[in-house]
Amino acid sequence: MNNTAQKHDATPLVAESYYAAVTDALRTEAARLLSEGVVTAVIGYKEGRRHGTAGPAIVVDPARANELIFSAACVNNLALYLTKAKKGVAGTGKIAIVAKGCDLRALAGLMAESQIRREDLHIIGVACAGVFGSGADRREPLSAGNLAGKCRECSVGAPEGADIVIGTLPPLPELSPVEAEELARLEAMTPAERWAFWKENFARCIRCFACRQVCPFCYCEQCLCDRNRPQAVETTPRPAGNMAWHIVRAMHLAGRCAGCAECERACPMDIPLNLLNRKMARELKELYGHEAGLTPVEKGPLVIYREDDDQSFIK
Amino acid sequence: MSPNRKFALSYSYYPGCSLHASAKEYDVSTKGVFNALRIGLKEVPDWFCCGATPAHNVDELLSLALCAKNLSLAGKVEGDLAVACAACFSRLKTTQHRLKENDIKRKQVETAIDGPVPLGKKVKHLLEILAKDFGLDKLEGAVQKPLTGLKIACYYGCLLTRPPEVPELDDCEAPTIMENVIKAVGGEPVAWSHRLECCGANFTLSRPGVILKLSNEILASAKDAGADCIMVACPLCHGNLDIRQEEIEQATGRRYGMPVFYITQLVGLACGVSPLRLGLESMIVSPAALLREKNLL
Amino acid sequence: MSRIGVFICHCGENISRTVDVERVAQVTARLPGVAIALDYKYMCSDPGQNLLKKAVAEHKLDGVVVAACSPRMHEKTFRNAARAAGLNPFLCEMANIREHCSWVHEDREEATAKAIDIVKFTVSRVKKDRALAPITVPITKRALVIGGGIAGIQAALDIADAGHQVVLVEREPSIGGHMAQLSETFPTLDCSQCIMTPKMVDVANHPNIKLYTWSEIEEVSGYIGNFQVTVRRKARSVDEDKCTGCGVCMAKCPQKKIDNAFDRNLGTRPAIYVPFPQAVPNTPVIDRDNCTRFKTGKCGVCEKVCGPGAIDYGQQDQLIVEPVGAIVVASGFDLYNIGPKPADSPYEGYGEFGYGAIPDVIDGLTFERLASASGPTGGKILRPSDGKEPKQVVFIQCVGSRAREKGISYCSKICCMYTAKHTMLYKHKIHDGQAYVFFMDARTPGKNYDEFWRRAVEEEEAVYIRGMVSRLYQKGDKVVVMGSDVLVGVQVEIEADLVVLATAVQARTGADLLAQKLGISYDRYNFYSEAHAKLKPVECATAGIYLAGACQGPKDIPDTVSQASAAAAKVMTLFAKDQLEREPIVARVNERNCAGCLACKKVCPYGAVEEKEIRDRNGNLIKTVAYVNPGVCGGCGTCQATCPSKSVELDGYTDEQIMAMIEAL
Amino acid sequence: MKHDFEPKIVAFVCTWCTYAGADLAGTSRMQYPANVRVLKFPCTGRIDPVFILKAFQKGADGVLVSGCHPGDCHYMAGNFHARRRFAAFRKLLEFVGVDLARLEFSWVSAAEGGKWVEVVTDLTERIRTMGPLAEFKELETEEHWSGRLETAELKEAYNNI
Amino acid sequence: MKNAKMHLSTETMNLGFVKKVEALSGSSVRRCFQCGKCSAGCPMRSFMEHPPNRIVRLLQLGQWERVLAGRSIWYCASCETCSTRCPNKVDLAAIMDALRKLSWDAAGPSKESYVQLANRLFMENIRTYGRQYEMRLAAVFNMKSGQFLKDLMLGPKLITKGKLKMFHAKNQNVGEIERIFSRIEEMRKKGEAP
Repeated sequence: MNNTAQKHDATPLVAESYYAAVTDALRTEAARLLSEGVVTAVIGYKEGRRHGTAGPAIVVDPARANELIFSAACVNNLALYLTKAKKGVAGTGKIAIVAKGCDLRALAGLMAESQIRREDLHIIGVACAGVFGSGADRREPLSAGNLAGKCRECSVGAPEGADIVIGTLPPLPELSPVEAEELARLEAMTPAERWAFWKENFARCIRCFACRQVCPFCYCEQCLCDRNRPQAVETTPRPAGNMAWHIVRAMHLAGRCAGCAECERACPMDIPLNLLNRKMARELKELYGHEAGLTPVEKGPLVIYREDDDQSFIK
Repeated sequence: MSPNRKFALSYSYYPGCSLHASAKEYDVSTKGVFNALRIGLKEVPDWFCCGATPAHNVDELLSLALCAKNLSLAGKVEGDLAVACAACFSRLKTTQHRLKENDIKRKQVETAIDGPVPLGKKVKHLLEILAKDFGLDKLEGAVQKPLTGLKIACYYGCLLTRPPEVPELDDCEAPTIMENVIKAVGGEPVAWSHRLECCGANFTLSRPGVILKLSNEILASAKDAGADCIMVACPLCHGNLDIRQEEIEQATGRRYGMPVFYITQLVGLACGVSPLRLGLESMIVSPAALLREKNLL
Repeated sequence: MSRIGVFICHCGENISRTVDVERVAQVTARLPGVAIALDYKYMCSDPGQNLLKKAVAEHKLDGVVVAACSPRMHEKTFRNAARAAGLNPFLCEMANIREHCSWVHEDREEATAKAIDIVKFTVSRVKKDRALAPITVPITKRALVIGGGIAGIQAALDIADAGHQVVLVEREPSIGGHMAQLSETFPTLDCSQCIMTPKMVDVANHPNIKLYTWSEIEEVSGYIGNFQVTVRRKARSVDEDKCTGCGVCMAKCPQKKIDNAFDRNLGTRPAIYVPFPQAVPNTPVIDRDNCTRFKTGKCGVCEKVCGPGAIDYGQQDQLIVEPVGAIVVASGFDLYNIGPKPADSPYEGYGEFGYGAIPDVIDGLTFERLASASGPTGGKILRPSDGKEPKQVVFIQCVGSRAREKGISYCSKICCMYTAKHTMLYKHKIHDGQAYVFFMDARTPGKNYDEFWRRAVEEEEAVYIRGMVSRLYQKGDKVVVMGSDVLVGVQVEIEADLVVLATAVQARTGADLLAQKLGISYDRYNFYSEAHAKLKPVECATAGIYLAGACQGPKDIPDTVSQASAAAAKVMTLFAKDQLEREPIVARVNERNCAGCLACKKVCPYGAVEEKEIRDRNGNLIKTVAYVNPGVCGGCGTCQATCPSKSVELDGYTDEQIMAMIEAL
Repeated sequence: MKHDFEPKIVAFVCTWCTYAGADLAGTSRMQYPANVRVLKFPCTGRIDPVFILKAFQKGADGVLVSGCHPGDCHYMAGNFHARRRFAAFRKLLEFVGVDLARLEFSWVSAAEGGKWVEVVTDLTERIRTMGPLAEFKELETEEHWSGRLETAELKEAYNNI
Repeated sequence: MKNAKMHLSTETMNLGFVKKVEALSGSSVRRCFQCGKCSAGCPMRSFMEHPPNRIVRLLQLGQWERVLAGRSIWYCASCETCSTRCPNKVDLAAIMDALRKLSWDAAGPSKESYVQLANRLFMENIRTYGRQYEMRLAAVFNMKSGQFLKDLMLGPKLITKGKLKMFHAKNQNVGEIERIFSRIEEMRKKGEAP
């Protein structure tokens, strides 16, 4: 998924000053929330060790609010830190979280699945022009050339439904949707070609489960794929088990995945995992008009039905 | 048989107009059979026409009165009243039935004929006499020349069984009395579909087209069922099936050549009555070839 | 290692003719975990069952596979045999090698191979079977009856007479329902009020019946044997304990010009009122929307004239929680709206009949009020426009019913009969009048029903015209009926004085909302669904809830009363036991693994899944998980298929059992 | 008639409708190919996509899922949920390259013995002409991880050791 | 007439006529629920324009003009099939008789009613001779109905077979018949009979 064609387009999408302004506002808000006791912690981003990187940060002391930043390097979906997968964070009182538009969709989904409650959250929305794609040279500013694939077709740059939204985006150029194009390329293949494509990709999987660890929706206390009685999915990184794991993962996320693409980012073997998620999201939209995470809906598309649902595939 | 009495069974007899004209063979053969079976038959003197279908078509009261008059005449002759013609039988029985049910009508009729109507006088069709009074067993015993191999379509028509409360002869939809008589005399009744259908009846005069259609269906059904001949108990049916058969054949192009017997002609044949006393020569469709083929002549 | 016994049945020759049963036994005997494999002529016979029992004891079997006919045929037989041999019945499974094998295949090789496979995977399954114990649920022996029409009254009386407490909830100020509005009833023409009011009084006086009128169901929770029902007692503004029912308030109320809905708006009533004189309870209610006191604050006559001081303007709605073990739903029906299509209705209207615009076009229930001795005309049939006696009355059947494209495809069932009754009542009251009925079919199945209709035709000389009416219009003081007689094949025109439309029976407005509260299903017309159209006609699919009367579908009084008594009998059957026992094929939650996403709760058709809070010793919430109420669970297993982590498992069909079968294929 | 290839077909059916329908085919002595192995579930709502996957992995050449017609579900809504679940799952399988001709869904009621025979016969014939499902079987036999260590990042990381 | 709109009211429904039919036939018209069995079995249905059941239907609505304007009643063969099989015992054959009489009384002979002409001649024969003379009946009917050559070929055949006699002996008691006819006429005049 190297966007070679776009690499040449290095025009910055937003000015550096935009991030500085957002960072300032973010720090002020975080300090206020903590000092006024509105929240007990703020989940946000801080500068990474390497230049141009950023990582998750949990700030509980107003004095340390100035560690928080926002930049194109803030790739992580922080919603992850609110789930059962990260038990240490939740349950300590009301928490503020910094959320890009895509992260906010995950929050909406988690609320619908009873994992978090809106009243326990103070959502600090940040208007986001996109984040760096993998292999981007972090010394350069964010441009169409180094933008993450998912951001090229982002429709939620300015988050909605947050308690506060920081930043106002300048008009952004329309970019070619590389993920959609890749999806179309795959769909045009014969089943055998697709099988070959995925077989080759899944064959690389080393079952490190980074995709699972980083996914806000993989909050199960015990993953089905870790169980041995019965063993639904072979646990060792063999081709058969790999195929099964990725199919099960995609099925379990169908209708829930909000498309943050953290799985794909975290994958050390460069498996285009988000393609599966995108495919399922699109199918469910076509079949049942459902789009995950735009607002918290009580019932997702696969836990609800209509009597007149399509059944043309059933004899 | 008692030496004191000539006959064990004896009836008064109402032949009706047709039996004195177009159906004279019915009259002749009836007398022949009764004679052979030693059953007494005394014709009602000075009987009138029963009115048949035209009378009730024109005037119900008149039709009842005519029959009532005949019943009253018959009342003067001993024995149940034997009737051969299905139409006369039906009219006489209808009259008794209607007058029993309806006092007003009875009084009107009594005024018209100036006397009482003998409602208790039993009116019996020949079939009834042969099958019930005389008895099928005895009939079988009287057979001299069984009608072996003769396939007969027994045709009841309308008036022998309908409407059921009037003739009280047999089941109105599934009668067996004709077939039983035929079996007793050794004949072979065929199962066929049109034995209760209407032949067109008295339209024979006014609308022969009707007859061509209805009687043709009956002839075709009998032929298709493998019958050699048809047996009837009604002069009108006989007329339509026998007299108009050639006409029907011309109109439809199908050849039937189906002799139409009166019941008494066949019973008579079997019981040894001379063919000369059965009026066989009067039949328009000649039965000679058929009867010869079956060794009955 | 398991010790499993495999018993292969010849079923006479039914199986052995195509399946080499001995080979099946030889092969399966060598399967790991199989202690013994036998074949026998008739396994279901006594000797066959004894063979099984003996083998269980001799070989200390811990699982049994009977390879024979369909489990739908003999599973119970063999499970009972296993139980008799001291084995948990759920450790006995059947392998269907007859219906699914020997009977449908001719090739002996293929059939034998298939039979071996079937036995093989069933053996694998049995290895993973768990002993299951029957589930027991306690029963609260009190019943709730929703609706105080004839259905609710009958059900309540039956249950109460059996000695159980009944809570009867009625939305209107009085019980009685539609039947109280009727004049006379088919097919006997006895007066509705005369046969109805004694039953109403019985309800009021019954020591076992607690009556809540002017009340509605707010919320229902729980499950069979253990429901919690919240009843909203709407503010009556009159203290029921103090009120003596003297009626002075109604007489003195200055606001008397309110349309009387009970009389189909033909008459009026005061703002403080009982719907009809025989109301039970005979306690008035203040219609706050129309009361001057409530609208302007300036009146209070009723309070002044009330001797016992029962008027209470400040009364508030009250919520009462009633624990019950069973619920009878008898919420009744509404009539089809005939006029032009209302904006929010799923049904098309009949604009062509001018209902609403032509005053002398009325519906059947209005005719009932006109014919009723206690009605607004005192039982005289007078037409609404000018109060004259109508000499030519046209009745039109199937208005709304059997009109698929207008929204209703069903037959309303009662209209043929009540229209025949109307023609009789009319002829009895107006001897020189002529009744005409336009009908599509006369549907009169019921004891003495067809005779009744024929009487209307033959003796009361109603002219029935087979054909529908195209349109009605006003011409002078007549209503012109443009119809057709399809038997003659010509158009028919009648200048009528009054036209009565036999409108369709439809579900109560809001029936769906009540169903959602109760967790019962309903059809596309909002009629409640019985569990089985033939064999469970009064049960809901939701255990412990029963149906009576027209809420389930159009129904006449005899059918309604029968169904009400049937529902009551079902309740009594339930109450005859102290505990409810049921097959343990139910889902269970592994609380340790459950992440509490509650997808299971969302898909459960029975509403059997609840939230359960897990707390530590100090009462701090650790997490919220799903809990499956075994009393409510129907055992479909949709929850398990939905659960991402498989933290909920359906006993008898666990993943382990199924995977074992798939692996053995 | 013997064929070169006898496919292995696994049917996941609900007990109330399709299982009973198959029973009816039996009591009516209808004939159909012996390739199908029937696994009984209480309801199609209980059938997990994982089972289908597992069946393919364990050598099934074709899979049939069958239950009650919409509205006939013994559990009221199980088949409705199943319908959505499988509508999604088949799209996913198709996307990873499984030929959907190998996966059949049907409604067969307890009265439709004839339909059961037709569904099973059609599916068996179809799979027979398609041949064995090689893809999953190949995966099963591939013991070793076949990933390539060629990405730039990995090379860099390797060199840095 | 056949397709004209029917205006129904107590005035336009001639129920008096229906009562007359019911009195003459002794059968109820209202009992009919229009199952159509009469028409199903009627051998003459194909010759009629109103099937038998519709005749009853029109009577139920008091539409006697429509009944009498048609030819159906003149095509009934009196086979009694309808009456026999009617589930409600509506004696349609008797009703047909009544309608024929009422029609003739009201309108006399018509193109459609010439069957009745044969019947009338038949009755005349009876009145004159006491019995039926088929030869005379046929000849006079053909003359009066204007079908001079009908069955021309049949006559000689029957005569040679002895089936049609040219001359008949008169009934000795024929005066008795005349008295019956005249008594009935008298009763009708006095209104003592229908």
